[in-house]
Amino acid sequence: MNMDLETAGMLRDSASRYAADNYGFLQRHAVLTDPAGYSAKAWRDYAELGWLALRLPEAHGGLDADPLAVGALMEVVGSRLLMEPILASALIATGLLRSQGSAAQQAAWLPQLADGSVKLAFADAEPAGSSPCQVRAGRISGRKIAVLHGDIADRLIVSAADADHGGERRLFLVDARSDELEALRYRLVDGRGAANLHFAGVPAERLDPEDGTPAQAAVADVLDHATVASCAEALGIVRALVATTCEYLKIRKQFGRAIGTNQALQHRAVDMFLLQEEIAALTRAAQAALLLPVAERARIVSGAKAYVCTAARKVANEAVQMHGGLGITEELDVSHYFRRLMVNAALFGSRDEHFARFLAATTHSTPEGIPA
Amino acid sequence: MNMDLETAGMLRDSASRYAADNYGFLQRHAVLTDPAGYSAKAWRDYAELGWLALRLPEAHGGLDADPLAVGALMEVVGSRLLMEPILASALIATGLLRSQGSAAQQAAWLPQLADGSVKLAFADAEPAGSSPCQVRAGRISGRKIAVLHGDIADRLIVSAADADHGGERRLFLVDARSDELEALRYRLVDGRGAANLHFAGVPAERLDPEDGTPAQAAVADVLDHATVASCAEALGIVRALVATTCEYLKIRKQFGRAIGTNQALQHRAVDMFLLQEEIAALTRAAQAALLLPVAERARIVSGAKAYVCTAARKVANEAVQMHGGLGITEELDVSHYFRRLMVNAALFGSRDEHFARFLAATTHSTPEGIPA
Amino acid sequence: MTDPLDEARDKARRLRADIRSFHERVMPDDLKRKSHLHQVLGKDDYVRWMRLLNDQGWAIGHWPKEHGGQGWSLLERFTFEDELARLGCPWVIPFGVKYVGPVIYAFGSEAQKRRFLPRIATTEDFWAQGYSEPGAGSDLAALRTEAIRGEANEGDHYVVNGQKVWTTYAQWADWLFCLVKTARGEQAQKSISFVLIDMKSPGVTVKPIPTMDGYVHVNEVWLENVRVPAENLVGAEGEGWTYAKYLLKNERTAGALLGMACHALERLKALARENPSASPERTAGRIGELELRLLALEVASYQAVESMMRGTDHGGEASLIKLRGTELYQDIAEAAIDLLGLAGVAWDPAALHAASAPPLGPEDAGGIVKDHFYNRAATIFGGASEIQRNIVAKGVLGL
Amino acid sequence: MTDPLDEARDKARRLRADIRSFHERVMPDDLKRKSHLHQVLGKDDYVRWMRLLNDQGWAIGHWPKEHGGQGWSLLERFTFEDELARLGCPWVIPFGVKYVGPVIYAFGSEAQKRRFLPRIATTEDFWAQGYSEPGAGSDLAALRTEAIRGEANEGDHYVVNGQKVWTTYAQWADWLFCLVKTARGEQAQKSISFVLIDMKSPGVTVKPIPTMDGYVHVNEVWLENVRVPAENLVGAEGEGWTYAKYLLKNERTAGALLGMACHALERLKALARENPSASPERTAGRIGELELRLLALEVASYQAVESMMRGTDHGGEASLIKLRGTELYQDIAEAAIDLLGLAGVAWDPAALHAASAPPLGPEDAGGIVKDHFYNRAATIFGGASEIQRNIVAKGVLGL
Repeated sequence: MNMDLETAGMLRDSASRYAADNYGFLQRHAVLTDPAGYSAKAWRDYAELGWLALRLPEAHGGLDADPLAVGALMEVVGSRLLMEPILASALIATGLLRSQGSAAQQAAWLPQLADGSVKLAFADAEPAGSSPCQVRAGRISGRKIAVLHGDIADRLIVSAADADHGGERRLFLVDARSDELEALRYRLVDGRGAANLHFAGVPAERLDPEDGTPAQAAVADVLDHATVASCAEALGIVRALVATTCEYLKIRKQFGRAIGTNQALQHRAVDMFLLQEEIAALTRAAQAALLLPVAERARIVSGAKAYVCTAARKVANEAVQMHGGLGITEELDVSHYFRRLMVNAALFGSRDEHFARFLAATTHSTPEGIPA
Repeated sequence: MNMDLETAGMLRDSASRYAADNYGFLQRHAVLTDPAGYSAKAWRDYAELGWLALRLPEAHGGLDADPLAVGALMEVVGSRLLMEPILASALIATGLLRSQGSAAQQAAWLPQLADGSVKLAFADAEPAGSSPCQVRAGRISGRKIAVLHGDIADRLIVSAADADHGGERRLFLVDARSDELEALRYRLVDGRGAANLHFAGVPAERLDPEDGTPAQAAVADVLDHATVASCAEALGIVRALVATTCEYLKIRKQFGRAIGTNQALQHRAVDMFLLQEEIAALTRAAQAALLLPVAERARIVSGAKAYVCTAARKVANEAVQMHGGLGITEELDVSHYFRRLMVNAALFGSRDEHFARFLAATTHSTPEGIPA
Repeated sequence: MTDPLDEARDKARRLRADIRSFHERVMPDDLKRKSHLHQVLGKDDYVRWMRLLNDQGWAIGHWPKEHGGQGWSLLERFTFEDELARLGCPWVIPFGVKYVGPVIYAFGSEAQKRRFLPRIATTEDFWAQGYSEPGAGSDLAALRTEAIRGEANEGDHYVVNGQKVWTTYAQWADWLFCLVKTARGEQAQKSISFVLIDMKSPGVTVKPIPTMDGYVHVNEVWLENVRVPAENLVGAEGEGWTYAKYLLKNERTAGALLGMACHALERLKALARENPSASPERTAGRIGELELRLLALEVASYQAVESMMRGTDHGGEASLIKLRGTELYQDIAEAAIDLLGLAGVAWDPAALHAASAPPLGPEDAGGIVKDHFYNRAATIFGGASEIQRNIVAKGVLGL
Repeated sequence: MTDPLDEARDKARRLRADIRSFHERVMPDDLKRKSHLHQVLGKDDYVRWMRLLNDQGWAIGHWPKEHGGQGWSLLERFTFEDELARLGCPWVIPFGVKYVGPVIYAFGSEAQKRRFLPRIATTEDFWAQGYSEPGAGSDLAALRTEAIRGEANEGDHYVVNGQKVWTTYAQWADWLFCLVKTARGEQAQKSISFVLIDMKSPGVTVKPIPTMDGYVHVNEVWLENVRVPAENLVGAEGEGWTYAKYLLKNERTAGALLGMACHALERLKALARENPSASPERTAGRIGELELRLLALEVASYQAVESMMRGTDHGGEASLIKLRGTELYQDIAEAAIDLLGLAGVAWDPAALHAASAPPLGPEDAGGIVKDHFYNRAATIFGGASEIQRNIVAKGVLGL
């Protein structure tokens, strides 16, 4: 059950180098202000770097990377705030396709995911009070909201009741450019895109897992992976915030000396650092927990997410505060990290939901912190 | 509805002077180590100073003092940690006697309360699972616990079901030295005494209010007054802790300079001070609220108590911490303040109970902070 | 014994009632709606708002009667802003009526009074404040903007060079009141003067500083060889620090976010009712703690105002009110964001200011998100929390 | 790829199982009961406890095999204390086996090793630590206790004068290991030596410092013209600071209260079940937050240990573990006091150490209260929280 430190380390190094060269603050600014909301060139680069094949089975030419390696990449994604749908397409949708696609479906789609020619998004949440999405006679009807990267996805994986087969909840593959699909596209506060979708009888291809894994179980599993990946992304952000804040404390002068000589600010910087280290430890433990069956991992995965949400917010608030007026401007990366963390916290279940799941799963026996 | 600033100010001044002269740390130490747990001499002094007649009606030679004046005295009680049953006897029991005693009972007992010849305690709480206290044929049976100053009280006011009159809950006056009364006497963590009482058919005199005020209403009213008085006591303690901590920060040297030159400690001292000021403001507002009917005062009285509990604890924790090792020793007043606050927080309803009462009473309309 | 504050309390109570009635009957629906949705107001909106207030005699209610005001007590003044904010009304732009106006009537020349005060009352002139500079935010002694008295042949004027920053709504301003250095090498506080600069003067450049809510509230103001007539010096040269302190003393309660916090908390409670969350007890407990902190802020604020009026204040009250109010307001905003869930992040800052409905959540979701962003500045601007704590540590605790 | 730590993990897992079995089968019931009720243990109890551990080979399990130990890895060492604490076992008194023992086997003479090590392993000698002085708590450079090398005609010895403070269990100690100044005027760190002082020596006086739990854990130790044979100097003169740092490095995880926090939290959860409070949801939420912090502490602690073993530690781990562990442990204790209600205050500290039942509440109420009191010291002793933050600020963040 050991994870592969070496692969993770190599991935972290190469991703950091790429992002440092290609995704600096100003380079990112160009992506942010581009109407597309992402960089098609960067997306091609990711494919070349193998990032989009990270979760693909080795049989399909992928790396079949473990959560540690995925986390290494996601930390870099966080540290430079990459805008492309790595999480939505290369991790979540790819994971669903691996688990729920038939051999033929995998053979058809996985290569296109790996080479970047298809961007997938997962449409799951539905607006309160609307009738649930349903597939009848191979066509899907209903509404989905807040589909991350649903604005630029080529195809969608959509959860819906399969009225053709007794109403069981299943996953379906849908062409995002279908005429019967109406999309309200918008940006999130961190600049990434999303969409609310209205399906009015869109042709839908059902995913048919060879091993009959229920769709609900597959979704739960993939969302746990996504949750932990978002913790790693938060870790990357938090490390960047702690580093930039410490740097600012050394540079910025007030009343004739660096503000970092003030003990009150020093101690608060230390508290930020401690939170960073806890986020790192919990993320690492949650990555290890992903190798366990779903039931046994709930406590650590949800505990990590709940703790990371609160801790990362504290770090972001302090980073803004210690940068003074600069902290709230568009012109400094701090406010961008702040906004990305907001989105992160709202994705894949709220802090309260994960806290409740953590508590429900809590019984104390052996220490769980010992990485397997 | 204005309270009398002048009387309160005079009382505060004279009480402060008395306590400074007669209740210094070493003088108090003698009281603390005395088996009686209180100073009979101080008690006589309080009677002479008029403190024990503070809540007596003017018709009985009392001051009929308003909550502001009571608070002024209680602040001094807190600032010097007086050990005598001012709160239990002169405020709570006296208040109950005023409200529930017949004219004859008031005439019989109030003078003895005022001159200090009788110390009263109020026995209300009962152990979980025991059958409730009951009076039958004029004799009381049952158990009471945690009776504040029940160890030294001459008489007790006891709440019990009046089986002679349909089981209504009423208050009774009982001789604390009765043969049929078994007492387990003990000290609380702050050195004040208390008792668990077992009544085995103790003769009990029923209090018979002229105006028929139900006992429950009278108890609720008096406990509100006691709650606010305990906030004032906490304020006195907190002021002492903030002052002594600031003093220590100026005196204590480490690494060649006063530790108070460290900005981190300065900012924490400021936070202690801010809590002190909030405790003062809430206590003041709660005092004014006591002039309102019970239903209208619940929000502020319980809000104050809930906030004061938490705020005072933070101050005490910080005071201990900033005094370093000295903070946890018997030999410094800080640890004594710490322990008194613990007892205070546990009396008259927990933080959670008051918080719940505050919330239940909360509806926002006009600002309530404007003192009437 | 009659409390000498009783009269002020009565007046404040009446003022509060009048404001409610004004809000119900006089305030135009479109302005109410914009304000209710926390949409960004433009200059036109603000000017209209300030004039509405002035029509009631309130815009300069705190000015002495001799200058056209109502001579409000501090309690009335505090109540005025508190109640407006509780009702969710727009910000009372302070730069003219609250900041520079009183400095002019207290220290200005008769000509300055005649020229500026009437136009301040009616917001015919829109004012901005030129205090902060890069490197001199909380530390005014580090000011570097210089005003050099011109040569005789150039007339009686100053030539001003320097850069101001964080200047709120400078993009709309007609005038800038400005702290400048009029002497070199001297003790910092004796070298600072208070001048009034026409924003149309050649050499004045305003550069917006977009904030993370996607809007421009604050600006850099560059002053390059700006000629300022000597008659625009307020009071005496080298006394600018004194006037700034006077202004600050008038504004001791300016950092209070009591009314705004109260309004935001009411909205939060409504949100909780609208969106029953996965953990209603946790939400109720969290809101309850905010409610309790609001009670503490409320009683502390009003008692602070009364202490100031009695002259029994210890000097730390303004810091207390600002620290607690800003922390509380920010925490209420965070709770609202959490309750909104995805609706709290589904909004491009660049689109936050459009009047269109947000893609998810209630109609005011965008306004709530916007406020959450900009109000991170509440603990930074107007004397950062760190500075407030320094002030109390030194000034009150003697550390 | 095999992880080089796999073997250590396996061993630690086996050790943990052995400890549980020991606790279940070997540990005497009376000691278990005392410990379970958090009663104060006397010297006899502790000596018995340490010998029980030594019988298992555990008291000096962390010593190298050549000195009779088992050569435990850091992970085993950490696991050992963690698991004992989780089971609610008594404190493993560190002064002999953990503090002075390793200094003696690393830097002591052969004679010292022969004389002291066996008696340390069996706790035949009870040791105390003489570091802190009044005015030199966290600041060892301010040490003032002096050791002057005696004249030749008085034999080869030092004369020690000074005062130590906060000396834990000095009232029971046979020996004191002590930092003293052996040179004046030199750079502080070069003037400090490490000496072993027989507590029976004339001139040694122990004065108890009662703490607010009504007990004596700590003492002042006065040293007046105490003759210390030169053979009791460890290593070289002026190298005391080096040895103290070595000791400290060995004890990097000593501040961890993980196991104690875990045990206290289990007790807290039981208390909550026994006394359903007025607000069970609030209590559940509060306990849940503590549980979550415990999880964070747990994973951070074990990962810190592994980083130290891999040599990838940044140096701030010990501070993190101590800060978080002590804060958490104190907060758990506060929650327990709140749950106990009146039972949490109905106990005279002077009576807390009696074996009698408390007047209110569960049988262990007194122990819970006592621990709450004494554990306020957790954030003060052994490097106060403020010092820990200073260390991280300078050492890790470079501020």
